[in-house]
Amino acid sequence: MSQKLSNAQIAWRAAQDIEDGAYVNLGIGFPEMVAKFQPPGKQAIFHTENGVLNFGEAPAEGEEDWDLINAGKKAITLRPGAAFFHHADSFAMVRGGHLDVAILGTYEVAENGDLANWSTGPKGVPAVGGAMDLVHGAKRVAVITDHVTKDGKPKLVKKCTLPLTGVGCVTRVYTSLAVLDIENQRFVLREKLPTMSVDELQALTGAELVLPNTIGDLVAPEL
Amino acid sequence: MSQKLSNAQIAWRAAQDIEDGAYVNLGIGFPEMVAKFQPPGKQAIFHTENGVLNFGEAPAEGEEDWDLINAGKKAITLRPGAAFFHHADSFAMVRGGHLDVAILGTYEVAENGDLANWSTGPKGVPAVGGAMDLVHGAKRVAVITDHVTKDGKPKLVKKCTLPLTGVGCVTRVYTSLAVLDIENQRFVLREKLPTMSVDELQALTGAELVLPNTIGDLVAPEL
Amino acid sequence: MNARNMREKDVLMDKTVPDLNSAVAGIEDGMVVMVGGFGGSGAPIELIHALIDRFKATGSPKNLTVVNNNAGNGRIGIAAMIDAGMVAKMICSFPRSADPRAFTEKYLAGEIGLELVPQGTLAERIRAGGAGIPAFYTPASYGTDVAKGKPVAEFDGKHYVQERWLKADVAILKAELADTLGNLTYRKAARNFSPLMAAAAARTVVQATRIVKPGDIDPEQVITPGIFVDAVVEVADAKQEEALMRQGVAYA
Amino acid sequence: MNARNMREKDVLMDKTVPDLNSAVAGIEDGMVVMVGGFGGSGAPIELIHALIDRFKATGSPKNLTVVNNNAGNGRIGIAAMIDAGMVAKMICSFPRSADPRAFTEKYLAGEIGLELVPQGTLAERIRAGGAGIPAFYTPASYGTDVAKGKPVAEFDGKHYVQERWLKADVAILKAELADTLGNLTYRKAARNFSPLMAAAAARTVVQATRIVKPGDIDPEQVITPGIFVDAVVEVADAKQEEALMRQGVAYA
Repeated sequence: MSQKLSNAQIAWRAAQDIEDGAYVNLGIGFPEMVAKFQPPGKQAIFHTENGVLNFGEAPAEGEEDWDLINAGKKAITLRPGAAFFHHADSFAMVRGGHLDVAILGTYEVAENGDLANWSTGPKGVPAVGGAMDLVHGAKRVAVITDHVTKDGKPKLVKKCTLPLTGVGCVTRVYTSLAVLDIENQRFVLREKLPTMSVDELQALTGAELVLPNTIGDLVAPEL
Repeated sequence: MSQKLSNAQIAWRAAQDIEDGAYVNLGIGFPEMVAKFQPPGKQAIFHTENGVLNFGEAPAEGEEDWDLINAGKKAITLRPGAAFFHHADSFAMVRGGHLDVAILGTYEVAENGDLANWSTGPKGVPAVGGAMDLVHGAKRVAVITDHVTKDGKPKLVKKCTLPLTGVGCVTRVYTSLAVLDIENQRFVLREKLPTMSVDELQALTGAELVLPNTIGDLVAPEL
Repeated sequence: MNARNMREKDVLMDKTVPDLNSAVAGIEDGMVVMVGGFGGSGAPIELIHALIDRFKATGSPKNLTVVNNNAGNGRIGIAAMIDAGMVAKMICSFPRSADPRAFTEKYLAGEIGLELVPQGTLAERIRAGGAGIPAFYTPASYGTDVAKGKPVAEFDGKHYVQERWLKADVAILKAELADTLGNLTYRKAARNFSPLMAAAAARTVVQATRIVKPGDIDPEQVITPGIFVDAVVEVADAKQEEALMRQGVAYA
Repeated sequence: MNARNMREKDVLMDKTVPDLNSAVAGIEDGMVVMVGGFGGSGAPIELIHALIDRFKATGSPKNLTVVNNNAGNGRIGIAAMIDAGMVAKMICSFPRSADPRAFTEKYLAGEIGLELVPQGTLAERIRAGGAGIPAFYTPASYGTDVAKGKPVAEFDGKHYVQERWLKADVAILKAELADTLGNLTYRKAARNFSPLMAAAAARTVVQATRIVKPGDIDPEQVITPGIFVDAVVEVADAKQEEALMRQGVAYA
């Protein structure tokens, strides 16, 4: 099997599609890495649910101000032209369609755009956070994920089996093996690892891939 | 007929009932006079719909700042500890029950607490402003009014004939002749001009007066 | 006024436009236009007059629906838009203000539409438009003519009217400070409807008394975050609508 | 800290209370308590711990419903309330935070209730509670398990879930500055849910890093107007929840 992309490389690939001037929310955890890979010459402004717009990198260890955190409760810094606001205004930005892109992690994503990223089932303590708002608010909802689970099972599926976060909300998926758009309730393959065949990719995908005339090479720098 | 109270005296009487520490909204026009007659030793904080809390008297002529106005578009000044906020927050204060008292003018008020103070009928240009919010928001909605119209017709009525501002919202009425509570959908007479008989007052009132054991004298200083 | 002394990597985005004409360029026939201000406080007179200038020169934009608490005063601002014949409909709470003759004349002649909305409902509908809330319930107007035809519902024994969000194609607003990213402050009571309209409009255009560089407004003191703003133009010597009206100025 | 140098006629009202015990005095068994803060940012640790002290001394308040985005971290703050056995139910969006063992243990043992609410819906429900909006529609959670049993409606071809307002008996909050009339500012991102909770609670109690006299906060910079605040207590050297957690402090 071909060398799959690392998480950093998936994040890098997603970052390349963020338009200059975009307002962006990155889900907590792995999607936060996307911010590091903004292409030069393009500026994105990052939003975090707890009421900060235009935050920057994490502070050096020991320099944290714990009143200045992101939705993942990690310490952040501000960029010039930042703004603070309360939670209702923050989710007005989300729900009101003011974000250009939200990039989230996921457990499963279905060919109809359904997303399941908040619960692995009835066991344990359920926790949803802001994901159910983000999937309906941003103009473009993208997912970054390993193409398969740790056990090798497809994360891109015909129908989600886990509890849904949102219905029909995802439009683009960046995985460790491919980039896909969700169009007309189907996964359309846009890019794949050049070393991997379509058949190999199809075998690792839980729904049928639509194959356009042109399929690009998914290549990312060493990171 | 006895000497009725002037508008200033009605406003004075209404002001005597404002509790220390109360947050108060005064309707535009005649009710604005209430602010002048705050009893010594009691503090009220005045709210205006366009986003100011704790404003004070009008500035001297020529000293107006037209960015600093009240809901009637009159220039105001600030008292120490004022705050500005936008219109949605302002009406959150109103609708959310945060005002202790709203004091409004009226065309008609009915014994069931219905208020009609925004439209004199289908002719002309209708205009409602903030009255329909105020009547439902404040903990106590009081009305100040002449007891009768310019033509001598009752303004306190069994049922409003003019378009309603709000249903069952008024609890106290200060008129040029009397003070009345609305309780159990009836006008209960609390105070009347000492020189006027109950019968005289009843003749000028469009609904039956409930007469408790004690009826106070309505007296106001010369103003 | 510009960001030249910032490191370029920090700030590429710049929402400033060079003049009033550019600022109002995207406003087209038939649009819904929210206009900030309450009386003269916060009224973006120069943006409005730039729009009137364009209409006079080109015949466009016309057939506008204008959202504001009032329906214009005297012969300036929104009243001058109405006088000029650009406005098909007003959505407002109080079309009778100090000197409402422009609206009154056209309204009584049946030449302009009116959607009358209680002031708190107007504010909340605009707020809902910006916040992605398609409908909400309010006690205001229950049992009155204003609620006719609207769904009602009972919650905890009390009656409420269902109201829909209100959005606009464009908002034109007046701010005190703007930075080049569109973060805004307002002067005194001049904010009124503007922060709500900024969020409810597809495109938000702002005249600011002063444009500063990112970082010059304390992030704790930003009233309208730049995410809601598309274009800012500096109008250092902005006129006050109330003062113009008292001077008897006519624009249309 | 007090208003002695103001003219008495200007300021009689004074919402300051002398100490933390007085501040939490009105909080009784069975109440719904909103607690400000998101993680350690804005968490009113001293008010929470004063409440725990009272519970330890008197057995009250207990059986509380606590509203916060999370369900406590480590062994301090809300987690310590849970450990102490004061909390019957949490209303929150994310009960799995950095170190959620206090809640997790009780939840898995069936000893504490949970109402899970998406974060934006939680914020909007609290905002609606303060704003007198009994219900509103949101797209969040439509078609998911979280929406089960809730009314849905279609507006302009899209589906939405009806959500109800959320109110509280008491809110306990942390501010940066408070004046004696209760006007508040917050430090950096520490405002989060607090301005919403201040409005949604019947009684709002605030610990402020500094209490100043009316007029010392610029009216344009007030974040929570005093109308929403009932009591303020100065806690100059307030602890930071995140810092305490990292030090491994246990309070309960």
